[in-house]
Amino acid sequence: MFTKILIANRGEIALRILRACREMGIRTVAVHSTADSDAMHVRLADESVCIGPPSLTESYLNKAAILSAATITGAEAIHPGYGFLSENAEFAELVEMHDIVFVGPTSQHIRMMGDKIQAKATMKKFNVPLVPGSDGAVKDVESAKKIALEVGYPVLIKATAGGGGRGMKVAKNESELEEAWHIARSEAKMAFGNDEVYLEKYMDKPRHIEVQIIGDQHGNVLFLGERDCSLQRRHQKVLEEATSPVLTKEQRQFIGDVSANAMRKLGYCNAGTLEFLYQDGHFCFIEMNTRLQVEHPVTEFISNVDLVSEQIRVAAGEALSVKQNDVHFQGHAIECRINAEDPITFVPNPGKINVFHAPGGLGVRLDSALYVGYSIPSYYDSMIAKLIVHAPNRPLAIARMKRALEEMVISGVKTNIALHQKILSNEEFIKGEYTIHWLERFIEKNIKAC
Amino acid sequence: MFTKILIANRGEIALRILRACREMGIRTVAVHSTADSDAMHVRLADESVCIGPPSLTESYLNKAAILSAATITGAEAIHPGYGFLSENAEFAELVEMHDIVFVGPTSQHIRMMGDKIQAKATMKKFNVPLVPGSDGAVKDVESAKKIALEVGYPVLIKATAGGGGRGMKVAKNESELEEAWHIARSEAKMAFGNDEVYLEKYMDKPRHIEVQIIGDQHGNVLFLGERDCSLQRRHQKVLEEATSPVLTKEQRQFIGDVSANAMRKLGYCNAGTLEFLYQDGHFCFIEMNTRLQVEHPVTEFISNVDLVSEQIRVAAGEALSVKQNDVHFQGHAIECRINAEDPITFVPNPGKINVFHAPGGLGVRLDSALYVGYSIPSYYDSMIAKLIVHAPNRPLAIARMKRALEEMVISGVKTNIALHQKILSNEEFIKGEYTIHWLERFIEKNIKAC
Amino acid sequence: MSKMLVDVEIIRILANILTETGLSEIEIAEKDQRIRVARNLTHNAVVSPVLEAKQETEATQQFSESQQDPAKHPGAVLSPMIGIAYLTPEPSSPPLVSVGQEVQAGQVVMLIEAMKTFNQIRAHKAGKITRILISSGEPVEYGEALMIIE
Amino acid sequence: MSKMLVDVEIIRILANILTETGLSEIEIAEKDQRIRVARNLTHNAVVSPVLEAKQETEATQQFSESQQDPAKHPGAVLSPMIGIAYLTPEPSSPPLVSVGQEVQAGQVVMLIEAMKTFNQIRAHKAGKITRILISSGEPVEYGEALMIIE
Repeated sequence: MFTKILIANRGEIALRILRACREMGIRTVAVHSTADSDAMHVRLADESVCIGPPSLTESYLNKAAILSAATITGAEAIHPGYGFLSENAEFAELVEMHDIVFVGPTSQHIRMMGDKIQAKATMKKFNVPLVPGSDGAVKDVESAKKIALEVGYPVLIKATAGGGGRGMKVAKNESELEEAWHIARSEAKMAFGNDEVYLEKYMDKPRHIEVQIIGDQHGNVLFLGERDCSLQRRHQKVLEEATSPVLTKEQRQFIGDVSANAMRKLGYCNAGTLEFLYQDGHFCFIEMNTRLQVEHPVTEFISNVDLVSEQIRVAAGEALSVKQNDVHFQGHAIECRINAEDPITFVPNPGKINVFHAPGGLGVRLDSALYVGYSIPSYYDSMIAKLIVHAPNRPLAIARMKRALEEMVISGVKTNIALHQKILSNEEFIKGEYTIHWLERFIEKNIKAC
Repeated sequence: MFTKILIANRGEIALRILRACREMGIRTVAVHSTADSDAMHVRLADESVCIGPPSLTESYLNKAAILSAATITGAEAIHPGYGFLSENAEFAELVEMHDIVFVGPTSQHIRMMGDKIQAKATMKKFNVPLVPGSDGAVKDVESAKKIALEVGYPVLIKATAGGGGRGMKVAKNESELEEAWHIARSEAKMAFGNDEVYLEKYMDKPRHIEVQIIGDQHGNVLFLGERDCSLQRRHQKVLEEATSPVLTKEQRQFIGDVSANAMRKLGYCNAGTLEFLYQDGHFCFIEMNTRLQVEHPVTEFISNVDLVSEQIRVAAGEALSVKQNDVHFQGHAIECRINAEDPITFVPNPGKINVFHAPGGLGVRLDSALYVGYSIPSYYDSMIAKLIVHAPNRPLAIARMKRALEEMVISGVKTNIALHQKILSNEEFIKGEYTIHWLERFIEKNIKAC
Repeated sequence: MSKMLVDVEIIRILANILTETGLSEIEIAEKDQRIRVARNLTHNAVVSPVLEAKQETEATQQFSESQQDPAKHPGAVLSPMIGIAYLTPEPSSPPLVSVGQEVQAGQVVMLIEAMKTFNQIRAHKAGKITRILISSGEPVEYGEALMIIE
Repeated sequence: MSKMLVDVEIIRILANILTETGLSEIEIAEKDQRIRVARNLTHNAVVSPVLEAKQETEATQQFSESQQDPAKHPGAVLSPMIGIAYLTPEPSSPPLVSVGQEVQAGQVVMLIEAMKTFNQIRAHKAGKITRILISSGEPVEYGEALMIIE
């Protein structure tokens, strides 16, 4: 096992990694910008090194500075956390070249999944479901109808040469299909001089469901359950759940097996997440994140697996500490991302924390680098805390989250706590009836109006 | 289910009960003394009533005032928490008489277990092991030797008429037995005019191991695992663990079955704890606590059962929400009681909290009614927080607790956090080698000395 | 909403009282209504969390804390127990005392019923009753001001 | 919805009162409704938590903080990167500069090795070297003071 790890990140995730290291008896090196000298993880780290000014490119994205810090402090491994350099294949390669362990997958796998085309091709090869539709171009309207019936309406007719929405038509039913077919072809002809079109299922109300896997260097790959991250604003996740309120046990088993098998065949090592759009029982692979996710705590709650310590373990060449048979999904977990932002305009609201009271008690977890007197720098992300709850079932988890949010006190900066409270009291949310478009509309109706 | 519950307690346990009520959608009434007007649970309660001045007898032990508060506010049930009136049979009876539900066992069971003699007799009847020894007086030294061999040395020879240590002799082995026998008899003769003596196993290095059970009104009784509470100072528990580091799976199963069966036969309802002295594989029943325990969170962590909500559920006449087969003990949990006291003299140190930072992250739970600006009243208990951690095994739980204690910041009052840190780093503790005498000696050696 | 506008006037008045008296906070609550005005003083940051936490609190509880608590009035007759206060010995009979009336020290001025027993509340001093702060049949908590004798 | 719009007006009104009265906080509650307007003034006690948190800090951290004093010196030559500082171009050769020596602006006074490349550190101004704060071969972090030129 490593004796010293450098944490190439900041905020709550740097603290999360530091906690795992402490518990494993591994010394920690915090690298930070001049704006983060007072950060919690810097204060708690065994060693800390200032690597640059506040600007990301000169500090947290500064590969050379981070590598120098690792060499100088004698760190044997670098944990990149999420964001920043966590999915930067070039950085992972540099780290490998310096005989330092990158706590993540190989640079090849990062590069492979970083290229969306190659990622989809790979997944297809390993039988991970993509958007259902025609295999390539569709010859005539009859075959289009046949395929449409298979994948189910609505369907999308797209120019193979297409892009930018041109040569793209939606058909809600068979009667619309023929017209859509012709319009799409003529548009395609005009736009790209090529009237070849293909057909795929149109996801009009999809959910964002992602699958957590983790593999070791001994060929073991675990499926740790899915997360439903459909509640997003401007592609930023706001509230996540595990398990998804809509999947059946069988669907969970199916997508879990498919994903784990694919990763096993790929020889994927360390933590990774396969993101899918889900609708009407169809899973469509979008992309894979080759790193730890912000929302990993909901998975830790339902699977009882410490993802960060397992990441470190497998990076050190050890086998995963649990087998798939030991993983039993228990109860329901919800995470609320607490941001320092204006509750109406959503503009980030950095500032000095003058009151901070953390909720506590049974089934409540708070991951936050906040402390009273801390000044949130304006240079970085506005997420200041993750509040996560666990309960025997979803209704109880919702009740527990509401209870915890009531107890939480943050003053000095504005937060989105009220937004979470509104979401948790909404009938549709309580029924689990939401798509990736739901939150934007909800905000339009319930927040902007005020 | 109840719509309104009165919480007849204060501090962290009042908050614990309030949280359970909130999550169950039950309104809460906080009763408090004038010294607790600013208490967290009073602030969070739906209603609050001042029932008297700071003195316990006039407030938290004031049966009439609490009952009046319940009648006036229309509370359907009273949760007594621990301590105060929680084991007061007369109060439970009064509550029953007023057609209010007492969240606890029947007044008869409280009274029965309150009487040590009757409690032991009852347990014996239901085959719960007591101190092993001669069944009544021992005729001659030969039979004494026989019994001594059965129960194992050291043994204690006691005058049946005895008391106050007179006519009481310890024999560490067979060679000492004969002499001890004669001395004990003659002492007994002189002291009580009766030389009849009996023999029992002498527990020279026992552990305090207690068994958590909970029953409903439908004849179900659950065994939720044991707690090892051997680390005590002046009979005050300081640090508790679940499960015990010394019990085998079989021993756990044995004492669990024995206890659950006894409670089933007794028709015991609600939460209860059977306390045992344990040594060399022998369990000796000491007493039963007919209430929730301070250290219940370690049990909640390993059993995944919410004890307080189950208490309320069964008090309302509903069945327990889990069956014994659903209870699987997972990992290891440790609780540290954080007291506001002088670390050397252990004298309570009430005062105003000017800084309070709660530890967080995976597997960490804090039950505390503290907040910044709160003044700890001098009239009551000095326990201000319970820090509880859960991990896959004991070494990891110890590491996690050390990590969490490092993060915890309390200023304005002195605390015993340093004592816990010393205990957690001690070799004997880490090996689990301690008895009920261990902590006192440890403090002598490591604290007083400083 | 008109009620809200009335509240606005009250706030101005309270603000002035705040200035006159040099208080840092005034809070008034009755039934579903609550008004609080506060002004930060120098060493305020320890108070603010309390204020924060207060947002969760019940009106009754806060009233008893209000700086203007009549319980602090030297002439206040304080409730020695929690119970139901009665101004009349019988529902039909006339009140024991009324505002403006002179009373003797030790004179029974009110009854408080607790656990089905009626407890006589006696004047702690002689004087004139200037205010009666509760109405008959109303629950009172320990230490709550019942009336003022001056 | 309309009620909410009215609330907005009230907030504006309250905000104005807050300004004119110099209050720091106004709160109005009625049944399920609550309006609270506040304006943060100075927070004094926020310093102590920081000090508290500092107690958790590692020695190295405190060390780098104590180094911040010379870094504020106008004559301080600050490290533009993390790396290993060298006072001599070659292990054997004499130091580039020494205390008491006069240097020209732009003169190479030190080398910092990062990622196997040696970066020349030049004097930002002409003057006399009064202090050299690091020894050859010692790691330096970004912004750390290397020497003082006066």
